[in-house]
Amino acid sequence: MWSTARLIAAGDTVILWLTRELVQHLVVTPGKDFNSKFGHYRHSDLVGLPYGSKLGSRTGRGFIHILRPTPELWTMALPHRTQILYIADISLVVSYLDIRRGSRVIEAGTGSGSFSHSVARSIGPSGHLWSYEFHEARAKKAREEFAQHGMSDIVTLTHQNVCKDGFNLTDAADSVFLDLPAPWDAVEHAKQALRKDRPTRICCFSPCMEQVLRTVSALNDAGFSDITMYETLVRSHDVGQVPVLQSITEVADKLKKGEEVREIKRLRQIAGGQRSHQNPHGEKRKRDEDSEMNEQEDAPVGEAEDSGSGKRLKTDDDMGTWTPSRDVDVSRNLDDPSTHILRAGASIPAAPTAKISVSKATSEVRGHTSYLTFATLLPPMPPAPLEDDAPSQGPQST
Amino acid sequence: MWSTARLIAAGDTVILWLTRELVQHLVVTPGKDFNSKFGHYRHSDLVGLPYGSKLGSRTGRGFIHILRPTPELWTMALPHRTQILYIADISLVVSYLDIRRGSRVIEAGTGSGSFSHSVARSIGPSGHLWSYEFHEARAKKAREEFAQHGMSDIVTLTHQNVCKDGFNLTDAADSVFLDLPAPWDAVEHAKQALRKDRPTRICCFSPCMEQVLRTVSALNDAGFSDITMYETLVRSHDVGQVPVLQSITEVADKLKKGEEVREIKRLRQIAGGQRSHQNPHGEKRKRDEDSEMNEQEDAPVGEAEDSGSGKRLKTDDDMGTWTPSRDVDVSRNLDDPSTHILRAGASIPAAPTAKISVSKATSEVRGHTSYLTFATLLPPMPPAPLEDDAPSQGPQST
Amino acid sequence: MSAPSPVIVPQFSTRTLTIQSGNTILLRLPNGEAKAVKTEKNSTVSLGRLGVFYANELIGEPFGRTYDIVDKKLKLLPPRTLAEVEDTDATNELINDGEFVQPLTLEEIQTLKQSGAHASEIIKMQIEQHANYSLKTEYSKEKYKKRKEAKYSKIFTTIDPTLFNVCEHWFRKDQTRIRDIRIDALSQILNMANIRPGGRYLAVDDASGLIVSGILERMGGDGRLLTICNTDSPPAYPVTVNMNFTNETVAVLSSLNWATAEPGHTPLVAPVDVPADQIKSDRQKTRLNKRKAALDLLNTTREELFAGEFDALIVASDYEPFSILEKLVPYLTGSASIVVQSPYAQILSDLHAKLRALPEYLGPSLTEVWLRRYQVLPGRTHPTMNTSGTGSFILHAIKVYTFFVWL
Amino acid sequence: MSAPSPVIVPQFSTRTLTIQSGNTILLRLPNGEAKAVKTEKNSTVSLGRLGVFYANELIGEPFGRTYDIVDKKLKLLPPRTLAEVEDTDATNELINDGEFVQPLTLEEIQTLKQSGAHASEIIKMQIEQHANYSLKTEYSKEKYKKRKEAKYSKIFTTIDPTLFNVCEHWFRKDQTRIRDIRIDALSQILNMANIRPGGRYLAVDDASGLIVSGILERMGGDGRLLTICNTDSPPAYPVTVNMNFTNETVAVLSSLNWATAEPGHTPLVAPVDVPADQIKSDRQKTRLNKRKAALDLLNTTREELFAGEFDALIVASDYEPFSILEKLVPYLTGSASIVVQSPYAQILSDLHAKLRALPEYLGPSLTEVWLRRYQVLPGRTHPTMNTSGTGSFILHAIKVYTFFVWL
Repeated sequence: MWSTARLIAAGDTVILWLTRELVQHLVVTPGKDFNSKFGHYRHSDLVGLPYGSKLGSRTGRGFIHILRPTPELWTMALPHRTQILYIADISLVVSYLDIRRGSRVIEAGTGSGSFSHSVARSIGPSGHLWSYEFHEARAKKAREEFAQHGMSDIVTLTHQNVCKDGFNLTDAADSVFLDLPAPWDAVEHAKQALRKDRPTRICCFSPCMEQVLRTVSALNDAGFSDITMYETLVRSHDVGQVPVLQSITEVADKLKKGEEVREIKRLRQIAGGQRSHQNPHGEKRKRDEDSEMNEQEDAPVGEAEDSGSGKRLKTDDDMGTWTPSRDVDVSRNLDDPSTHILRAGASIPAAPTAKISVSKATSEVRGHTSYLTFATLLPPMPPAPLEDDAPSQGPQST
Repeated sequence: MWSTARLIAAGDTVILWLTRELVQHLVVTPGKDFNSKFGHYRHSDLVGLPYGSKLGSRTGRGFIHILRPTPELWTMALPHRTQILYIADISLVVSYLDIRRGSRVIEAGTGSGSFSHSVARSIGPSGHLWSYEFHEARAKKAREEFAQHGMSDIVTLTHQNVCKDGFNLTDAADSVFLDLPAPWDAVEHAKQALRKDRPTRICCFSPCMEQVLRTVSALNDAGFSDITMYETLVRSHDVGQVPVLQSITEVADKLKKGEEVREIKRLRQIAGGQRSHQNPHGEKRKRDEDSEMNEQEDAPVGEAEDSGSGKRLKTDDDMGTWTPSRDVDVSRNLDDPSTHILRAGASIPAAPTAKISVSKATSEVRGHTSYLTFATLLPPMPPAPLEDDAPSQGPQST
Repeated sequence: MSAPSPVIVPQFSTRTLTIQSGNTILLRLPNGEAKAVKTEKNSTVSLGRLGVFYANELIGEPFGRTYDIVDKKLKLLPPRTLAEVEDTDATNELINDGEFVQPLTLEEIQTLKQSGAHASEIIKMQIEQHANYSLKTEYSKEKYKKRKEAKYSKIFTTIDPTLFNVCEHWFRKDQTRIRDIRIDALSQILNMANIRPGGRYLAVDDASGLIVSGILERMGGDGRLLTICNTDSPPAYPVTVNMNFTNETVAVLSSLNWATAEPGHTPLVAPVDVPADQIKSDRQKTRLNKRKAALDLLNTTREELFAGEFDALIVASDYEPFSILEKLVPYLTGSASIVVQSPYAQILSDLHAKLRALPEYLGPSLTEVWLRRYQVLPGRTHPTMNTSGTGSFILHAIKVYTFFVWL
Repeated sequence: MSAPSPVIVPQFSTRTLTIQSGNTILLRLPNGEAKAVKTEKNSTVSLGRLGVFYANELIGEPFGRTYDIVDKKLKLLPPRTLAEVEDTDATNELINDGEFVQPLTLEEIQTLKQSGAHASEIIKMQIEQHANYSLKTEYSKEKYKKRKEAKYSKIFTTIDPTLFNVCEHWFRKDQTRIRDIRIDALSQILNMANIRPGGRYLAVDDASGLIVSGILERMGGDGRLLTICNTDSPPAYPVTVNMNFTNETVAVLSSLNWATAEPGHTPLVAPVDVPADQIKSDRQKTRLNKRKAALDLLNTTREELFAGEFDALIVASDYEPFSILEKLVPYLTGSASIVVQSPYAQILSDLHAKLRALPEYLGPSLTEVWLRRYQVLPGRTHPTMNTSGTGSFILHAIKVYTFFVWL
């Protein structure tokens, strides 16, 4: 597959990590340029660097990390031709289908090739992947991609409608993965393609429950056993550092201080008002009265304001916003590694605030990708019943 | 419903909290006894105690907490006549169906009455619950229970097959909750029973997906809108206190000390072996050699043992078992509040070990209860189109 | 078969049956978002791109209806059947194999719209011009059509301001301001705290009033709710605005702050007993009376708190939760529920570790809420592709008496 | 349509195609539990209540088959169809309205069994005598029948020792010993670490060898795995026993401990270069040679570690994870994956907070795994009623070079 050398060479496919949300791929082609808002680079600059290097741009205004491709990074960087599979589904399917070094695997359809790369990595050069794609343009692109990634020996890509025309294979594969709108139409073909000398497995990837129900029924009719279904997801967590929570006693003290300040202010205003009483302009006195009453209207009991957050304590805003800092790419902040340390609550005056790290699931997560329907095809029953073979084999005979 | 007085009176239904796993209920009946492995009590002992009391048994060998019933405690204590609903489903249904003070609610079937009690609590005396139960014995028991709990004014219990005979109500209810094997047969009856002057809602509680699909279709055909489906669960967490994790440097130091001890032992054994060389019995020398070689066989590289944990560091067992202490009922441990503090890793010698509290979901959780299919019935369209009513109402006319 | 007994008790409602002048109601727009508008009599409601209409057209209408804005007037539409509901989980993936190109340019569409073409006509033209449209599956076709329709439609639906809908709206709008309290969490909190008409409750709500809204809704104007806040002035509970509560519903609520809730503290307030000869004007007199009423209310509320015997305590606060429980649990009656919410498991783990060593907290439990919504379109039933990752952690315990009755 | 090209490369397998003498295989019993048995040639396998049989009957058989024990011999059964699969989610609730009473007493059943009655006969009698049986729904009837069948059946199935099945077995058997690593977590860890044939990996496995088993399985005997353990002696990785690995598969593994993994430390070992005149016996000579080989291996392994350039590091350890990363990350090549597992979010939150301040850790992410299994019986499709609550937290980062190439 991809280069396993320590240093980047011309012709290598590399992954450019700009940010977590912006991961791209590149075939290193000296003579070409790579331009992005994270700087301008010549492909030739990459040649000879070790994988994992951090490269600063010629303009000095940005940098990128150059990584070795893995199927996981490729999934982040690949051109989407269809909805793609992600690590949770891929890795569970690889485990359930018992895909390992030397395995012979069928997948249909190829789609964007996310699963294909993972399988090719796991089976290695001693395994084989037969990949089928119905859509001609997608098949062509996938074939080019596999060639570029040095997978041509491992993967055989066929442009074919497997529901109609099957896999052209008999007793050949250890496992079958179907990501098709109507997998039930391919189940009998899959059975033919699977080996019969050991347990083999199938997985059907279906977004909707109705498809699952129909698939389960087809698998059962075709003689597959151990039919089961899983759903798997990844739940990302945000981690943040927050000041140790403030005790309510401190809040009470602050409120009491506020009361005092307000009372002093009121008394001053009244004193001022009395002084200005001599003032011939009644308007001034009225304002004083108003301000006095406004102060009073801040007293603890009254009607709720219709919006806004009222006169909350200063500290409160800080408390209110101590949402965890998003998982920002710290590597972007060359000069300021402290960017992620949230400002201390304004409430705690000078002393360095003790921090705790807290985590919670990100607010928006992937709620569903697909249902994974698995089943096993066991070697057929031997023609003669076992007990006729060796009636004397019982332990009592020893 | 249940007593709201501060003190327990004869005739009250009370909740006896023995442990979290053992919560029972009782109608306080002076003259009767309550016996359990947590002690022996006379009902008359309870009379006059405040709710929330801790009562020690006459034998001095146990105690119980006496609590005021709530629908949630009742759910923990009730006699199961059918599979029951728990707080996650109940509370979400109550919210979605907009059940609040004064609501008029239909439920079928009554089952074990877990949902009924929650609804009765929420609607209060100004609301009404029509509850239907097909199974005659269950209906009878539920009626007795409701009477005992002072709910007879709020709940009308009917022994009836609503799929066949409907609810005998027209334009009466604000919401309908169906926990039936074939809710689709009751959908048209529900429609008739619901009010038509405001949006009303229905919830169908179905364990299987096939039931959901059929229910959705029936609701759509009957003219319900906003059809949606939810699943909700509660994920319990275990909390434990564990020692601050040990650094790998400490482990390395301990291993080095082990090496030294072993080397000293080996040298001693050799010295001993040389002394015993004069010994005429060759057997002894052989043993010494063996023990020396056995020592050597403990060297860091070799074949894996086929089972067991080898000569792991003593500390390791302690580390291995720092699973969080289960959510044990601390109140049971009268004299030893420290029961929950796990022993410190033997590795950290004398100083009091710093602890951190960690939590994780319990290993076994409820994975599914039911699918909650919700839908809304809107007031029917007025006979004449709106624009004919007031063609001059457009803002441009102001 | 016994006929159900007739119901005669009059119903109480926390809000009116139909839309009233002065309501703040939520409208569901074609893009799925909710927008809050005020329906003030004789005023104009503007929905931006969708256009304007006269508020009076909504006043008196039941909630939940769907309207099209046609010539600045509302046309009532029947509710949508499943066949008409959009597949909201149309893939968000960027399909870049050149199939989903926009067949009409933005300029062309603009011109069409200005020429008065109806949305459906624009869509029809788009479909006709869509290069690969014939190659698409029926399913994709439908998706495409719905997406286009949403873009040009002027249809909206009024949202019934139930607790469920209001909570969902705030959760989508600003999850942080309501401390990640999703509707399943809110529902469980209210049930765990045994909120019912006639109960007496303590609450600490730093969740913009979501907790207060839930308690008020479930109390239905019967009982008592006392909240403790961290502000000088009475707390703003903006979520209550969307609930459109009647005045009776809100009347059960009073508030103290962490200073005035301390029994040892004497609040510093301006004098209210001013000698008659020092009162300079009627206006000043009115204000002094008002000030006195406020002080009386403050004192009554304090006395009420200190008298205790509350039925439950709900805490959803930014402050250290144990310090809150230490202050307020003494005011709970025996067997009362204590419910503490946090967005973070860690905060409640620490609290749990403290509580389980203390005998007055019976059976402390820490739970996390879990909610999943499904799309139930025919043949396309599956959980929604995107969902909220977190909806709250809840700690529950029961207050019991630490003194021991030995027989 | 092009025909697929023929495959000629010979397949490598980490285990044999069929059951061999000396294997430790898992059997699925009628109650759903798995039991590990050793299939030693000419030995007897005992399954307790189910009876005994001769191991040779299994040797040479493919995995996954189902057998009935009839007269101490195995009768091969066809795989079960969906119609025969038991509804494992038959309610566990205690239905105490008197319907589910045992129609035969335990004594009666015992007598029947001793009289040689077959399980199916006992069930038939039970059903006949079951008082309310006719009242039950067809569905309940079936449930009841299946439950009874499981109780008296002598049927078992051999379990193919795939990584999935072995992990599931250990997770059910003793989740704590494998640090809560559920199969979805293990699968993601192996993918995140880019484990492949030919790779070179570092691992810290305090999870009974589950991580090691996964890596060895995915390497398939090609590459290098170096583990660091906390024991004097080579680590015991008991999970590997259930994998039934071939010798070639395991040959890629060597281990150091936290002391011998320190470059500055010189391990204290007994002398191996003993002068020839001091060697008293051939036996002693053999032992000295063995000791020398062990020391050579130790030194080679140390050199290998210190030479670095490993492709990934996987940590599933009871010790402070940052102290582990500080020690081992220097031995990783650029762009290598770092994967740390913990049962607790809190442990990895703390680690995450440390790592994101350090430029050599690119894109640290903290994730939690989520897995749900469904029952897919006809007409009764739903997620399983009970499930595991937790399956691991995973922290992933990429090692990058901190020196900076400016153009």
